[in-house]
Amino acid sequence: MPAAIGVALLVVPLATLVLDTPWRTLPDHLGSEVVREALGITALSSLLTVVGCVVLGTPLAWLLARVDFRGRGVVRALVLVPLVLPPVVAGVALVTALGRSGLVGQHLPFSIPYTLSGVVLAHTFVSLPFYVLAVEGALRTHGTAYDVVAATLGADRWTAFRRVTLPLALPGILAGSALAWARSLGEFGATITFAGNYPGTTQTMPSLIYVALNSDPAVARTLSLLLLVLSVAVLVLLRERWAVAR
Amino acid sequence: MPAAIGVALLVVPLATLVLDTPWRTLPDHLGSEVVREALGITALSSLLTVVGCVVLGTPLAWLLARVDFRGRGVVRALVLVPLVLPPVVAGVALVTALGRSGLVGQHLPFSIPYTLSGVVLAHTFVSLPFYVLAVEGALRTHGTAYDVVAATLGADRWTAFRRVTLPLALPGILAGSALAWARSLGEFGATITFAGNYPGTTQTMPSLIYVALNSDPAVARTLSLLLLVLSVAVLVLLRERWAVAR
Amino acid sequence: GGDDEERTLTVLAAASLSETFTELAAVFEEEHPGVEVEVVLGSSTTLAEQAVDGAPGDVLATADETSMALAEDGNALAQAADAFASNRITLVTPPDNPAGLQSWADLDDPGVDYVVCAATAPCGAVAAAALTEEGVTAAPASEEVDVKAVLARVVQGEADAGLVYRTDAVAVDDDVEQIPVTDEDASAYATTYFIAPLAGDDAERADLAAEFVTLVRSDEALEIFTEAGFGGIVRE
Amino acid sequence: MHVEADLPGRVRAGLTAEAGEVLVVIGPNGAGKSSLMRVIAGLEPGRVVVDGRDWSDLAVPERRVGYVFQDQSLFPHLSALDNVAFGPRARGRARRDADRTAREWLERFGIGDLAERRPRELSGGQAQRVAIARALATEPDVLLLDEPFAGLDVSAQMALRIELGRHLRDFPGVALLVTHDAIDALTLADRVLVLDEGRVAQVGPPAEVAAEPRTPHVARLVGLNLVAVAEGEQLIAFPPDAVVVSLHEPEGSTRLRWHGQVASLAPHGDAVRLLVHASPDLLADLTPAAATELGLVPGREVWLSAKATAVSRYAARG
Amino acid sequence: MHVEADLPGRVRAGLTAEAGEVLVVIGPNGAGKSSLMRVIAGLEPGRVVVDGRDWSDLAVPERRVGYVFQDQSLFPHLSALDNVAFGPRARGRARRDADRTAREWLERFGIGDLAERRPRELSGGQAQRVAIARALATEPDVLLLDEPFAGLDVSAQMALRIELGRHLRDFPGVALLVTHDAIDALTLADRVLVLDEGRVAQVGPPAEVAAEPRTPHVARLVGLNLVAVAEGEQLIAFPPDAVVVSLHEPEGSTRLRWHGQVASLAPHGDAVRLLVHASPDLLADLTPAAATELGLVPGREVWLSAKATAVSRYAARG
Ligand SMILES: Nc1ncnc2c1ncn2[C@@H]1O[C@H](COP(=O)(O)OP(=O)(O)OP(=O)(O)O)[C@@H](O)[C@H]1O
Ligand SMILES: Nc1ncnc2c1ncn2[C@@H]1O[C@H](COP(=O)(O)OP(=O)(O)OP(=O)(O)O)[C@@H](O)[C@H]1O
Ligand code: MOO
Ligand SMILES: [Mg+2]
Ligand SMILES: [Mg+2]
Repeated sequence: MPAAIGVALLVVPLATLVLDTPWRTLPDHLGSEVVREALGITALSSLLTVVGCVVLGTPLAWLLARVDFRGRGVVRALVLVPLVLPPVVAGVALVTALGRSGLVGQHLPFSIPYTLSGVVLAHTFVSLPFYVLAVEGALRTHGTAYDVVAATLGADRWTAFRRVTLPLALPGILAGSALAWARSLGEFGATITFAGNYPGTTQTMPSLIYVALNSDPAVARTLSLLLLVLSVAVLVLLRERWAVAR
Repeated sequence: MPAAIGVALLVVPLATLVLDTPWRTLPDHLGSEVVREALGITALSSLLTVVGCVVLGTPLAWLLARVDFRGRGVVRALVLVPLVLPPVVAGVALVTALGRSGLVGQHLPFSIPYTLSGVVLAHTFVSLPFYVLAVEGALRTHGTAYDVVAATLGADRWTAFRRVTLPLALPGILAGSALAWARSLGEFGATITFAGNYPGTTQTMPSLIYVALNSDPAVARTLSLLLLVLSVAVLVLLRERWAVAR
Repeated sequence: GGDDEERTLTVLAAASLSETFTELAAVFEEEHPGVEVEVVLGSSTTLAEQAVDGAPGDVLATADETSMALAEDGNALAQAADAFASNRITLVTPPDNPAGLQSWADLDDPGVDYVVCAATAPCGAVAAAALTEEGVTAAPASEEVDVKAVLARVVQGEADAGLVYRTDAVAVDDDVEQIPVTDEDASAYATTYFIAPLAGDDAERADLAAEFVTLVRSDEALEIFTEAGFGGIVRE
Repeated sequence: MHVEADLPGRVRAGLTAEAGEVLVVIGPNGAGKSSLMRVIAGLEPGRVVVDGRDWSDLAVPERRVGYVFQDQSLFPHLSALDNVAFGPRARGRARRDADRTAREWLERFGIGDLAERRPRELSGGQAQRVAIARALATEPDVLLLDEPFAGLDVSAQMALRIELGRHLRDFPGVALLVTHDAIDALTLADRVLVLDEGRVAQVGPPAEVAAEPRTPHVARLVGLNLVAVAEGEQLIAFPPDAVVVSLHEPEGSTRLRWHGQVASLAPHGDAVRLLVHASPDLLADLTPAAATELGLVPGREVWLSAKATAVSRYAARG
Repeated sequence: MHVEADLPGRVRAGLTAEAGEVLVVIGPNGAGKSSLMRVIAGLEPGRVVVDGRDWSDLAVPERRVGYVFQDQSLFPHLSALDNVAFGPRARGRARRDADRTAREWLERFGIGDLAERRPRELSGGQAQRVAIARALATEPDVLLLDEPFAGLDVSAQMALRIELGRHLRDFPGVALLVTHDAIDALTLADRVLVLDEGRVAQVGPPAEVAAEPRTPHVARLVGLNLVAVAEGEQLIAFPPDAVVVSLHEPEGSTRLRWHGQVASLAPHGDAVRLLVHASPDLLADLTPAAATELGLVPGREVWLSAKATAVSRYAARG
């Protein structure tokens, strides 16, 4: 029953969104250069975001789940921060830190805003907590029993992590990656604030949709549906493949 | 090393945000009625959102992780939808469906938008996927071995779920709740679009911050910091307590 | 009226009216004891759509004509809308003017990063017209979603220049420097704010709403608007 | 109870057992013993009829089995007490009541003082006792005990064997017990079922199975040598102390003689037990003096012959 | 090797073993056997010196141990082969090389054809063999075998005992083997260490420990009765077949007599073995004829006396 209500809560708004879409104009929008560019930037930046989350977040999650260091509470608190920041504020924080005249940014030899790397940075900042929390949960679920066995077999921490901890936590890592990817797909507040919104460089689909919302809601809705169908299709395909492979 | 970069990515923007805050005016803002109301609404609605996610999402996650029914792929795809929708579009979808003149909403005997229940609904819609994905991952990590043992001891599905599956997946459920709570705390796009921005009724902290950003960025930053410190403190306290209790 | 009973007048207002309307609300409350004015801020489009959807509200004030037309088409208005203020687009730079801009024409320098509102936002439409008027051809570094984002870029030094409303430049005063335009009075630089009472079944509230609209169009209000940098109010 | 299991590559066996009967299941590793139990519990598909009632399509929780898993499978998040109380509570007993029952069982198995420990804080043998207590506490119709004595120390084994023996005597249902220990088979079984490569190789009362084993595994278990003769139609069995060891080919007409290499020597009671790699492998007991005299060391070639009087001969198939 | 373990409530023991020595550790459930092994492996704190090198502060992976865990602990996500190859690979061997080694070990233990199976697709005994192979494949300095033969069928036990015996003879390091089986202790041990309630109760060559057991557990393990006399200063041990059972109090001056209730009867070879609840519990073997004649059933009160000639008497503390 609750599951059914849950599904209904998800289905009804989506269904109306689909019903409300002006289907006839869809092909036109698909073909337009602005949309194609935005799609490309969204795909690329979300992919890079997942890579960034996996590379930065996995060790972080492991640290939080396994190593009992001083200040673990503080680090965990820090990880949660971007989670509770309204995205626009997250963008402001990024600007203050890494913008052209930001505290750190002004000393950098290159400039991050208005570039794709800015988009990826903003996305990673916003998505990292999702990834870390999901993976930390998965790492805790299994406990350390098999890590201990691996250690007695001569595996150092890294080997044990790579060959035992990681594969056992794989469902959690996949879930975390999916979360991070999806978060990155829908993100626009931090992106627009930090990386800006220029077609062909930093304009992602959500930014385009948001801008369109101000002028032509119907177009915005069509574009949302497009983003939605594509991303859900990718997620479902990947999951089925992973589920089968395991 | 990557963990250190990860931490740095999180720390630097936050630190600059803190440094940039006009500390002297903080107490004034804290005392103002608008802020207190917004804090109250945020606290209440995020709490109810977590309850909603746990109640609706846990059975859904279990269904996805354990029951091999027809159309599982479709349901999983549906769960992911709000994840990849830009929040504002999610709000638009909710309006189209449940708004006063929405497809479903016009047949309802009560009106959902512009009320606290509208806020909670919008938040639950947006947060549910995070919860479901995290919990599904946790449920998969342990597999069914102990469910099977419980069944041989006479436990029906519900008992096995309640007394074995759930406690074993607790780390994942806590992670999922934290994600959902945090997502709800920072959400404003769907909220403003679906439930409006009425001080004392539907104006949450992020909405207030959004409005303040338009008039006085310094105030907005102070309010963000307030939201941030409070929520992170709660999360950290809860986690420590849970961690000790286990 | 002077009833004991507390009544609330809900005003849906474009976010850029935040300060002026808060001030006007206080004035209105003083003139109408027992009435509380609640200002609900948001983007003009969202507010108009919500008004059409039946969101609680007595007055709608938008930053452009398009949004108001949206509300009118949705039969949300009790009366035709009136213009009550105008705003002008202006070119601002950070206080130290790092790119050394002298005039609008300097925006065409390849080394200059300037930002504008997206063409779909009200301020974006005005900005596009102004840029054409000034003959600027270089593309901006970013098309921000709204004027506040443009202003933030400039204040923070993230952009060398930006096109914002004069009210915004006035609000931050010392944090930006304005670059004068070639023709002060060209209409291409201007946008108009509209206000209208919203349809409802409570006659007493309709009266209050009408009184609020009157206040917004009064000379007392004009002073407040002018101080905030609005100008060129179109009176019938 | 009637069971027909058919899991390709694992087990393909049928069995019938009377209510109140204790059936001991023996067989080498991988013979399908655990798989058979899983079929009865409903964890694998198969036909199961208990007390005239068809369980085949019954869900697992509705089958009233008490199952001691080979790997214990204690719930890691529950204390010993809660593990044992889980079954009674799942079957609807009140918490206080279930706890009391659980505590009684733990005390009966000598671990009452460990009630509050989590499984990971128990020693292997202690955990095994909790697992047995958990299975018995549900008052099942069918008891499935998969190597319940593994990992228990001798005293605990003896005590549990007595306790379980007492319990099983009064137990109205069917009990299946898997073991690798001949003593269990002989002391607890009403009948013994021998599995080999997934098939039933032999069923019968323990004394009969012990006297006329049909598989090398059972012969080894009861300490007999087993040799197929007459083109595999017949089997002969004889105890290790009926084997004569010599360094040269024995004379006379006996055809019961084999040639092979000593694989190992080990003390066995007062005697020395020899394992000889002949075809098949054979055991021989001899006195330490004789072993020294013959100079027996691993690798030494020897001849073995069986005293005809000690040999029993029977058909290979029942 | 020198070990000092002090885990409050679990084990507090010291031991010294020479390189090449096989030390068999016995003791009742919960005596601290596994805990002692965990200390050596570095999973619990304690002083460990191996070959003159102090391991106490060495991280677990740097201690070259081969550890067969009591609960197998095979990696669930790896095949049998990958489980065995894990150690060699973790210690830096090339993949192909490690796989070959692993395959050799699996074949040696008769499960070469199961190499690609995941642990959950193995029977209990098959998994146990994989666990042993995994521990041996790392070429450790110290071997820790926690009940390695548990769950193995008799043939596999015998084969593995031989295989392990051969391996241990050539093994240059120290091997510790925990067991509940007297045969393991007697056939594989150079010395036997007896743990009781976390303390070392006795250390010595197997024959000596078997002849003069100091704890009831060891006495039970080797099948002797053990009684404390002279205010606990001395112990006497005697075999069950040296016990005379009668229904009335025996006459004469012997003080070696006890009164109690029959707890159980079980066949034991050609004899019937009686367990009598006296203080302490005693075992007695008698012929089936005698048992029938005396009308022995559980619950019957009997008198036991020991034949003085079969009794050995020694100090309670070495
Ligand atoms: N899930 C599985 N998938 C495939 N084969 C399996 C699975 N489980 C067990 N087997 C195989 O089926 C056969 C029977 O296994 P089973 O566990 O029933 O043996 P067993 O008689 O209990 O052995 P043991 O004495 O070692 O516990 C074995 O060869 C085993 O490898
Ligand atoms: N993690 C733990 N925390 C607290 N006590 C423990 C823990 N692990 C074991 N113990 C206790 O320490 C004692 C020794 O346990 P250990 O596992 O060493 O026994 P053992 O000799 O191996 O027994 P067995 O033959 O049953 O395996 C037991 O009483 C056990 O309950
Ligand atoms: O409606 Mo706006 O926020 O002035 O562009
Ligand atoms: Mg088995
Ligand atoms: Mg142990």
